[in-house]
Amino acid sequence: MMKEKKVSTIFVDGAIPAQKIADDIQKHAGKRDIGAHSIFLGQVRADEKEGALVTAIAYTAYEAMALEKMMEIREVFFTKYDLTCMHVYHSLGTVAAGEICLFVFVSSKHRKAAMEACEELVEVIKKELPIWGKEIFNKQVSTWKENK
Amino acid sequence: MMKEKKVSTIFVDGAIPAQKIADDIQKHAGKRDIGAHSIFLGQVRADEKEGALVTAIAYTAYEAMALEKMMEIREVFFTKYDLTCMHVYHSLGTVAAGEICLFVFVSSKHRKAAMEACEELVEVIKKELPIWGKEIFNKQVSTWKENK
Amino acid sequence: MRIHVLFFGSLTDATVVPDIYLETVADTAALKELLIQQYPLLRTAKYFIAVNQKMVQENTTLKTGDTVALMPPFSGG
Amino acid sequence: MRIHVLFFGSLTDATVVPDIYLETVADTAALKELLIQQYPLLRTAKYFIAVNQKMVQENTTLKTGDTVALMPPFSGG
Repeated sequence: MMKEKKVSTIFVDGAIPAQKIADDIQKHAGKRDIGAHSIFLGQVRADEKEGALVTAIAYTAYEAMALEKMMEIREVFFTKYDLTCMHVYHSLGTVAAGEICLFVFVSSKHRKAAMEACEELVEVIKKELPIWGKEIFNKQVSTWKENK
Repeated sequence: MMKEKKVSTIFVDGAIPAQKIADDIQKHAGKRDIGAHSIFLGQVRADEKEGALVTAIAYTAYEAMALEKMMEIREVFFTKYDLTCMHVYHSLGTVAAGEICLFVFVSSKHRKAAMEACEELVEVIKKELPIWGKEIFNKQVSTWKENK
Repeated sequence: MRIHVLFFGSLTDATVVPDIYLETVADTAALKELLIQQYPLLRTAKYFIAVNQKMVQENTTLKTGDTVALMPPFSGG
Repeated sequence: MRIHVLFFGSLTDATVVPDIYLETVADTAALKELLIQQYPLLRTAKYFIAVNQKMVQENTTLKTGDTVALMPPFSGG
């Protein structure tokens, strides 16, 4: 099976548009050995904290290290799971509440591999990629997010 | 929390277009209490069986029963998981190899609920909805699929 | 008495028609026997039965207006 | 000797600048002490260190041209 392993940036300037997701799905329409796509989308929530509302998250990253780490993660996942393709996109800069900041797209011949890999990949991204989100509130304060 | 429970058809005539998926994602852009979308797409594979290649699957269903069953499934899932929305679309009629026949879309405040519910929902759909796929081959034969 | 019988999936290879109406049939066991006489290929077919869209495992009494569906294992998705 | 030091996430609240260049610093332990003198708010900050994009847990010798990143807990996604 041909496995797609080329490296490219995972970073998108600002929110990830729904149209990008559609375009990516459409690109895989021709691939006749794919039986399952598993997609995860992270969306910025308008959480309330001490009376203030999150209006956006501003993302920054150690880009060079994140891309190198992402290459390692790809290698591990293509070894561990029977995948056809794997794509990850993360926003940099400001993403407003209600907009998409993370797009994970895993394809496989069978559903189990696609879904398990997607779920694990989301956890690994949050845990291992040097990316930081700063919550912007509607009351002139902001705090740094921390993944649990 | 407002939970969306209105009933409507899950059936789509022919393949599910990528644009429909984008449109559905876009519809949830305003919902500021959603933190995670988990999407599963089933795509028809061009499997080879005894020298013949699957070129399409023709889907039929006991539509009335499938919709009633889907209502029950919704109730169970909204009770079991903390979900914001849940959408299921399945093709009827002919879907060519490389095209999408199943679109499952689950949204939640947190990623765990969205991903777990999506994974279980795909299994339940395959096991409990009265839908049948007939594989169409490039050599004038066809066989009925059977879920494992 | 009038029962609507629906055939799905691979069963229509045996029955050709998607549905029939039957008069006078006491229960699902009698219905199965009757259908095998009419469509001999159904004898070896594997299927579930739903009466009025509810799956039934046991033999079930039928009444006028009931819809009985014969359904082979599902293969959606 | 010249070391490039990068600050990420909440650490830039303490340092204001995103990066600095330092001369003569033997290892990551010495670097941490030096930085606390320059940016007192770093004393209580929680962070990981990467040397040339690789995470290091132990004290690590530094050489000319190294890039050292100070990274608070990640919060992507």
